[in-house]
Amino acid sequence: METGTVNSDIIREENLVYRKSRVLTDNIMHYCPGCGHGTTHRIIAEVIEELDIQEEVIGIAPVGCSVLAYNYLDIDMQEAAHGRAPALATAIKRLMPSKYVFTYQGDGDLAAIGTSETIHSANRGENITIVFINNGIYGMTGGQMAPTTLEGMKSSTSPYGREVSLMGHPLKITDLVARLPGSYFVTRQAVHTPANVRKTKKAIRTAFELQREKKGMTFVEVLSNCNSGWKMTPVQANKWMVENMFPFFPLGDIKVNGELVSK
Amino acid sequence: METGTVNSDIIREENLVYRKSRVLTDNIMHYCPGCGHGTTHRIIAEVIEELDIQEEVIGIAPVGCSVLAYNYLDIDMQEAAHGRAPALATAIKRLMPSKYVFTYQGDGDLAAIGTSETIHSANRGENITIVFINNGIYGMTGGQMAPTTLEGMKSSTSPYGREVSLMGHPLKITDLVARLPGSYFVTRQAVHTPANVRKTKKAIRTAFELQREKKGMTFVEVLSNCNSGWKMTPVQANKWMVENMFPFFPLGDIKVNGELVSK
Amino acid sequence: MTEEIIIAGFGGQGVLSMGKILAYSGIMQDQEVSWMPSYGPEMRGGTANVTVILSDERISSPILTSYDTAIILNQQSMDKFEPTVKPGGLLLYDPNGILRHPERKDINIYRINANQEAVRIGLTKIFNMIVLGGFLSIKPLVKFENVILGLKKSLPDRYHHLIPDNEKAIRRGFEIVEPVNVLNR
Amino acid sequence: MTEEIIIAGFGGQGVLSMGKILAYSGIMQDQEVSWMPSYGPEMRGGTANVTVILSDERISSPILTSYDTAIILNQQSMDKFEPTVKPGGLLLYDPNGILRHPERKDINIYRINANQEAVRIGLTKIFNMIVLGGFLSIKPLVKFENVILGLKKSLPDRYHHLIPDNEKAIRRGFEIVEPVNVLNR
Amino acid sequence: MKKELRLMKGNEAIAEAAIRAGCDGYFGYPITPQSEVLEYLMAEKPHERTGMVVLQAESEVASINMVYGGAACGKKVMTSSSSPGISLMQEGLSYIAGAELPCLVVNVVRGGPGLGTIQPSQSDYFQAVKGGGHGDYKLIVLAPSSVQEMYDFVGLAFELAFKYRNPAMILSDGAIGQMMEKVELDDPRPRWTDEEIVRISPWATTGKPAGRERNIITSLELDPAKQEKLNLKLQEKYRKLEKEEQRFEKFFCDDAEYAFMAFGTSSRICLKAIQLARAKGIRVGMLRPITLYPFPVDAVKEMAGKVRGILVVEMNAGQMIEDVRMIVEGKVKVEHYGRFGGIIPSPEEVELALEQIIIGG
Amino acid sequence: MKKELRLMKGNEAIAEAAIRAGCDGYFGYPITPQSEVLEYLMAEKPHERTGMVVLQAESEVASINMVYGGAACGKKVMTSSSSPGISLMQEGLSYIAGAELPCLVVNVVRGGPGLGTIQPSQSDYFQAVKGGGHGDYKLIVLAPSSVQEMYDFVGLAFELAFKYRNPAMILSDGAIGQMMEKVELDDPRPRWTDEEIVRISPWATTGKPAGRERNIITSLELDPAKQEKLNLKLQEKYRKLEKEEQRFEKFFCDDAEYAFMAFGTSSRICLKAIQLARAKGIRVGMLRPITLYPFPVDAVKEMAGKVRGILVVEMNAGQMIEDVRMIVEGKVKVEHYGRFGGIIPSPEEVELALEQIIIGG
Amino acid sequence: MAKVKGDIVVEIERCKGCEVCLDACPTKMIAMSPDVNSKGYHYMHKIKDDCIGCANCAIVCPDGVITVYKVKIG
Amino acid sequence: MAKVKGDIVVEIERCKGCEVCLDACPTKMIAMSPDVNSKGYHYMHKIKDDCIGCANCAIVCPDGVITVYKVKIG
Ligand SMILES: Cc1ncc(C[n+]2csc(CCOP(=O)(O)OP(=O)(O)O)c2C)c(N)n1
Ligand SMILES: Cc1ncc(C[n+]2csc(CCOP(=O)(O)OP(=O)(O)O)c2C)c(N)n1
Ligand code: SF4
Ligand code: SF4
Ligand code: SF4
Ligand code: SF4
Ligand code: SF4
Ligand code: SF4
Ligand SMILES: [Mg+2]
Ligand SMILES: [Mg+2]
Repeated sequence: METGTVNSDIIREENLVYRKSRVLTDNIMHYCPGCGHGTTHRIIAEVIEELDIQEEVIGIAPVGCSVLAYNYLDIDMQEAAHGRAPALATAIKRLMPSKYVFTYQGDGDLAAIGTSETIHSANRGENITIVFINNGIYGMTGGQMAPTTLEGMKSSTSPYGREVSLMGHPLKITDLVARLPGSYFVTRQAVHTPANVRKTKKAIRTAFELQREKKGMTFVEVLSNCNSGWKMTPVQANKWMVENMFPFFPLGDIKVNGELVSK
Repeated sequence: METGTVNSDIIREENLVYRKSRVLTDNIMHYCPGCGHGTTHRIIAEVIEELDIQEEVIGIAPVGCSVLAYNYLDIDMQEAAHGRAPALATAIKRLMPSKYVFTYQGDGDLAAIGTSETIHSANRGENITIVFINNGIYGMTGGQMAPTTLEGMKSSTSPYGREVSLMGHPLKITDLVARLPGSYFVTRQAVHTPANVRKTKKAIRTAFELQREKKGMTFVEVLSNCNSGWKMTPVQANKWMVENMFPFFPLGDIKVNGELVSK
Repeated sequence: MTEEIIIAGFGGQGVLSMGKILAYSGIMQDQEVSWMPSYGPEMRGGTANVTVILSDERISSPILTSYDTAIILNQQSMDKFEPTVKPGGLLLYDPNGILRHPERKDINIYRINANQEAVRIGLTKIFNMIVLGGFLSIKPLVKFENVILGLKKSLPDRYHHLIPDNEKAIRRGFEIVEPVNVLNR
Repeated sequence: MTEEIIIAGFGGQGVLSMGKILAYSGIMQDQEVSWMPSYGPEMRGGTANVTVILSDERISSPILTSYDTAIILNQQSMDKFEPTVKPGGLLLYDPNGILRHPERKDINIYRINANQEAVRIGLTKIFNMIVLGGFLSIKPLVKFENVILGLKKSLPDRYHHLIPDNEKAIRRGFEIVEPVNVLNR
Repeated sequence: MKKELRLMKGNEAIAEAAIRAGCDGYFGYPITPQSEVLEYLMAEKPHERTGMVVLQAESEVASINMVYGGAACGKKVMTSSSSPGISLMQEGLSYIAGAELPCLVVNVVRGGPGLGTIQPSQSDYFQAVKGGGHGDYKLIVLAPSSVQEMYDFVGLAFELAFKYRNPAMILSDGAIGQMMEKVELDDPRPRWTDEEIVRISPWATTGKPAGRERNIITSLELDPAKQEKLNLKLQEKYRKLEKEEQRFEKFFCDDAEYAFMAFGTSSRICLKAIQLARAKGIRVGMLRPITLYPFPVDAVKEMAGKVRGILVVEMNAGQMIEDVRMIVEGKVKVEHYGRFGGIIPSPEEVELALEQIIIGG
Repeated sequence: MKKELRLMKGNEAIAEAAIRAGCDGYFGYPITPQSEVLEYLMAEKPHERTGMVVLQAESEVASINMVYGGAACGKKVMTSSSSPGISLMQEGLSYIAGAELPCLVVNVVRGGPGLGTIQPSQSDYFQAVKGGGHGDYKLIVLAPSSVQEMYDFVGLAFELAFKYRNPAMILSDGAIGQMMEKVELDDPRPRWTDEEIVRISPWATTGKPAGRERNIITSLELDPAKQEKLNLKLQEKYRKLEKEEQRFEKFFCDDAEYAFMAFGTSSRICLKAIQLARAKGIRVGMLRPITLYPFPVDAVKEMAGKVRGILVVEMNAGQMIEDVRMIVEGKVKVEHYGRFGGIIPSPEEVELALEQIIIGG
Repeated sequence: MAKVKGDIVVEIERCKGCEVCLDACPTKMIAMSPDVNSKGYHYMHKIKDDCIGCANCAIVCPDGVITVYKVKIG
Repeated sequence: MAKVKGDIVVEIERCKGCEVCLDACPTKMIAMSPDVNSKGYHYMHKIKDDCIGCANCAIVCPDGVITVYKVKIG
């Protein structure tokens, strides 16, 4: 099952630099090649492993491409109805306050049908972590327009490009969440380069740590490609993301220690 | 049916200064004595009369104390499901763009169950007017805590006062609406003094005028007492409102001409 | 024994709590009870009525169209409930604000000037207890001590200091109730 | 006449559109048609198959478990659909990527090296049209002119310049199909 | 009048039919297996073709309430979704029924409960015909069994909806939504003008002109006596629907000793099963309800008097069978054969089920 | 074991029972006529009494999904609402049923459809027992007819819910919710400890310890064959419920020539109507279903063999009667008497209806 | 500045006695009547003749009870 | 600065050939194999021996395909 000119000198346990976390199952993920969902799953698993909290975590999968997240993360998980993950998480955390509770949600899930649950769980300051994969599209259902689809961007329900006057503006839900008093740490990251992956992982780790300290809602937006929905190769898609999504959804921390980061 | 030492010299049509608008029906409103819903209805009727658009207006009543608004405003009206008035209004306005469409909603209706409809209709820049009666409580159902209930404020579901750590923060939904690109005019007013009533009326008039100009969403929050729910006399309630609600929900324009008013 | 009672008046008159105390008194002497309000959309004001049933057996319908006793505290209620008293039953009313007094000859009619009396003795808040006293003097369904027990149970602890006043009001009701039309047995 | 066909292969092989063109061709000659894909949760890749029925009568079930013809383009589909061909029916397959060739003796088996041919003539995108041509040469259910009409109908206008290539591919398919096992009639 | 022939998916047929039926507005949220409805509409730019409004809403709850708002203006409006999305619409549907508004809701059913599968199913029959929402109300429910009917029933649904001022539902499934068949399209009907709307729906909130009473659309009545009157009015309407609008189709019933009852996709499977059975000499026919509400009660009664047994075939665990049993009142054997969770039964197994459960059983 | 006596509203009894049943969490949104449940809980500070979590959610949709989340952790969780709010929960309920989670949902029914009235009604019977949400699933449905039963059925509902891993519903109405009666309270049961939860609900997502497989709560299955298996498992469970959990109460049935069938508030009215009828020499009894699902099929069958006619009395336009008719299969006359839209029938009119519709009719 | 004189007409049956108008009247020429209307509410009535027709009372009245007239005099 | 040498192990069957790792490799010692795995994907493989064990490839790989080792030498 392995390849490469095996260099047995180097390939030894003591020389290990990186290996897929044991908190990931061996199931091959159903995601399209190059999809950022996989990367984000991976780093969540790594954070859980590093914090040594596998026993203490309950994750909520959304309805969206990542609906099967529970097949890949080796932790107890629930699969929520479309958009409702923060409601589940609210109850779980309040009923089991010593656990780490996180939701993993797409942009359709979190910013369209789930808007109310997102806003109110943040406003209540629920002590949960939301990992929000923003790929500007409804991946799972075949590439329909999401609330986060950029102006002019094509999708199967905006085949001539998103026309703001008819279809509304792209929604920066994360900025709304940051403005609510119940959110404590809000950041926007990406997973297309090693540096960005590292930052995102750090953000997720910070979020979990703050959750332990009962600081209120922690919210990590992850910009990610949906190469299938965008109809590009993964590498093209990442490039497109940098050029088109980053200007509208700039990366960086938005709220730290309960305070908006001034820009 | 009339009283007073009728001073027939003065009481003549040509000397008329103020009379309840003919856009109000003769039905006696079911509101509690002193409730701001009545005042707000009255000025909406006046604006409609002054703009001479009775034929062109479609109003949406919410579920809340003002559910029967259609008994009082002499215009075509629909009664929405709890929280959904902006969805109705969206469809009506898009299907009949030449009409004036407004919703009239309470804080439970608009900021709790209807959060998603509020945010998304604003974000789409629906060309409608929302009149939002914020009385910090669920009036109709008997004084339960609303999203806008102040910290420490008692209600039938926060009988010992709103405890933020358990029940969440009071929500400034209007500020969120103002931050969305689709809203054009957003203001917070009150109706407890003649001066405030005049300002609120002007705001509603402005909102309708901007709607005519297809500027996007116009949103008028009206702070109002719910003396029943607050368990005070109307006069006490207005005083309490000034002292307690105004500091948290300061009056004034929040967004004008599509730009946030800097404070 | 089953007693089916309607108590009806304005919202603020303590109709519901009178019914509640009566029902609690029944419980204190091991009876079955039911207390069924008519609830409406009005926030404040409006009319209010409650059906109270005390019985030694399992209570069937908590909602009735005819009653053994009607306790009536305003004109609307008089119009509505006078006809619903079972022949031979009891109608007790406070004449304050009543324009059309009851006319039936086939029922027992009593009057109690509780409103006036409450103002006189300075206990306007518990005017309803005077009425209750009047009723119990005519139909001693529940023992006085059980009424006091019921009162204690239905009042939150912080109001228990008011019990003596309530007791006084009930006793006063015993005294001031007047027969208007009493059938021969 | 009713012809029940399954076309099966990988997601990107044009299985669905081949079925669509066939169905449209049927419509062009006034037949009843149905085209029933199996749709799955996969976003990209995976297997795909479509049941196409052409008939002179109202079509009953659009979903079937046995077929007059199976057109098979990968190994998984061979495993799944070889057994479902009705005795006396037709199995047409592209040997590219096939490890276990069909073994049934009670059906007509044809092979078409469409993949290879498509690469050879530089029309890899319309490899499926070569297969279609092969099928139609064995079972001329629809007239060639109707296939072209069907093609026009099923392609958006902006692709109409590709029709000559498609035509060419179909004709090529006519030529390169080879019998493997042909039953006597 | 039908002219143009097209090969279309059921979902596309719904969309094209809406445009041609003069539909004024579509409001919907994506969900498999029916997203093509919205996608097709968006691609077709009906706002340019006919002025039709098409909006992707933020949720199904918003969609159905948009439909409410539009319907209350006398407009021809619709939404479509699949099972979980339709469940979210139950409050809205109850409001629409209570306010007596005409509209069309398409449910392209998938396997439930919960998130379930995206494969076809018929397990929302109860929800559609018994009232998934609260209160005593009924939807007019049409069950197409072909792509042509997906197309045709859009017009029919609007017609019935406006005739009875009642929401109508097309209860389809993933198979019919995703499959392509030949569709005969009819000439587009223009959307109603403002004047036509006022004439056809004088109750609509189109803006109160001087001289007419204001129009109010509501489902609220605080006085229970009045509410009961409203409810009685609804019930009268339903009795009328039950009398006048039962629709069904019979197959091979003349000489039938046994019968299938099935709707939608199941009826297509049964049709093939009939061929298989008749090839074996079993005289079986089929009654296919087209209107699931009003249910074809009279036809079922008649059939119960003629055959020796009825096999109800559904892609669910047994839902329509309850209606059949209630009507048949034990006069003949009525049994169920069901596959579910996204599984479509094969004609062969259905034929076998007939032999085993009804004939042999 | 019962001790303390209290005069309580039905809604308050629900709340107190929840605390004493060791309920872990209540999530709800205000709506008349059941807001007292949440109000009572908030006033009682159960977080101090037992550690129970009580949260006013932002909506009914959020409430039911909070219940989902809590139930998936093996906690005893519940919500309550009234008709329109329950309609909004249909998607969530279908998920909960699909994921096989135990929980309690209380519906204090008001008159519908739509916003309707706030007065009592029984018009959500269909929604409760046929599945208001999508897919083939069932709720366990208990219909209390007294405040004591409001109290008792909370414990019973949790018991059944956990026994069968299935959502349970208490289908009450505004009359029972708002009326006060004597309630015998039993001693509080402590909430389950973490260890007990793991023992009782080993499937729960309580955090994956080393050495056990991860627990997954989902209602999704992309492979229809697997989904069908899941659905068959559900159906098996329902057959078991139908066999073992039919609950009902009989009144004056021994010598009855006629029978009422009624649940909840209607059954109380009928009880009085029986007194009136028997006073006239009419021998009428009553069968009161306690479990609306599973419906007391056997008791109905038995009764149908004994009486000459059955009057089904409901505060709706005729819902439970469909189940009765399906069971009775025409063996005796089954008719309906209903009032609705918030109207409660009087015992007198019910007695008269018996004479006119069943005896005379 | 020309002196003004005003007057008001109160639709007694609409008045709910909420008293919010009282606060707003600059001349304090109105007060609650000891009598009640048919709804049981004490209603607002004039107690003096000093009305200046400013309409403050009418503008804050939730129930549209008051009609205001004004003339310039002198 | 001590020189480092790295090596990687690719779990071929997990690789989907998305190529995002290629971009990230500073030494360009990896490329897509002309062969496909059993899922039909071209998989990533080493083409040179210049690995520095930076783990960039592994860190951006969505599918956890790559394991990285490193030693300090010299
Ligand atoms: C109530 C409901 N509505 C709609 C759907 C269909 N649906 C499934 S996933 C999805 C959108 C997914 O998009 P997103 O959340 O952005 O996730 P992604 O797939 O892009 O990761 C939709 C609309 C559903 N399952 N349930
Ligand atoms: C779906 C649904 N949930 C709950 C209710 C009950 N309900 C009626 S009005 C209301 C709140 C009203 O509060 P608000 O919007 O603030 O209006 P107010 O009465 O204070 O003016 C609620 C919860 C309902 N009718 N429908
Ligand atoms: S469809 Fe898009 S989001 Fe979904 S797996 Fe494929 S690339 Fe990722
Ligand atoms: S309850 Fe409150 S909001 Fe409602 S009418 Fe009374 S005062 Fe106004
Ligand atoms: S018009 Fe002005 S002065 Fe006259 S009564 Fe009203 S508030 Fe007073
Ligand atoms: S404000 Fe209006 S309702 Fe209130 S007391 Fe004055 S006149 Fe009466
Ligand atoms: S570890 Fe670094 S150098 Fe080695 S293959 Fe990966 S990216 Fe290239
Ligand atoms: S990033 Fe991972 S999956 Fe993609 S090509 Fe490289 S090794 Fe393969
Ligand atoms: Mg997305
Ligand atoms: Mg409010």
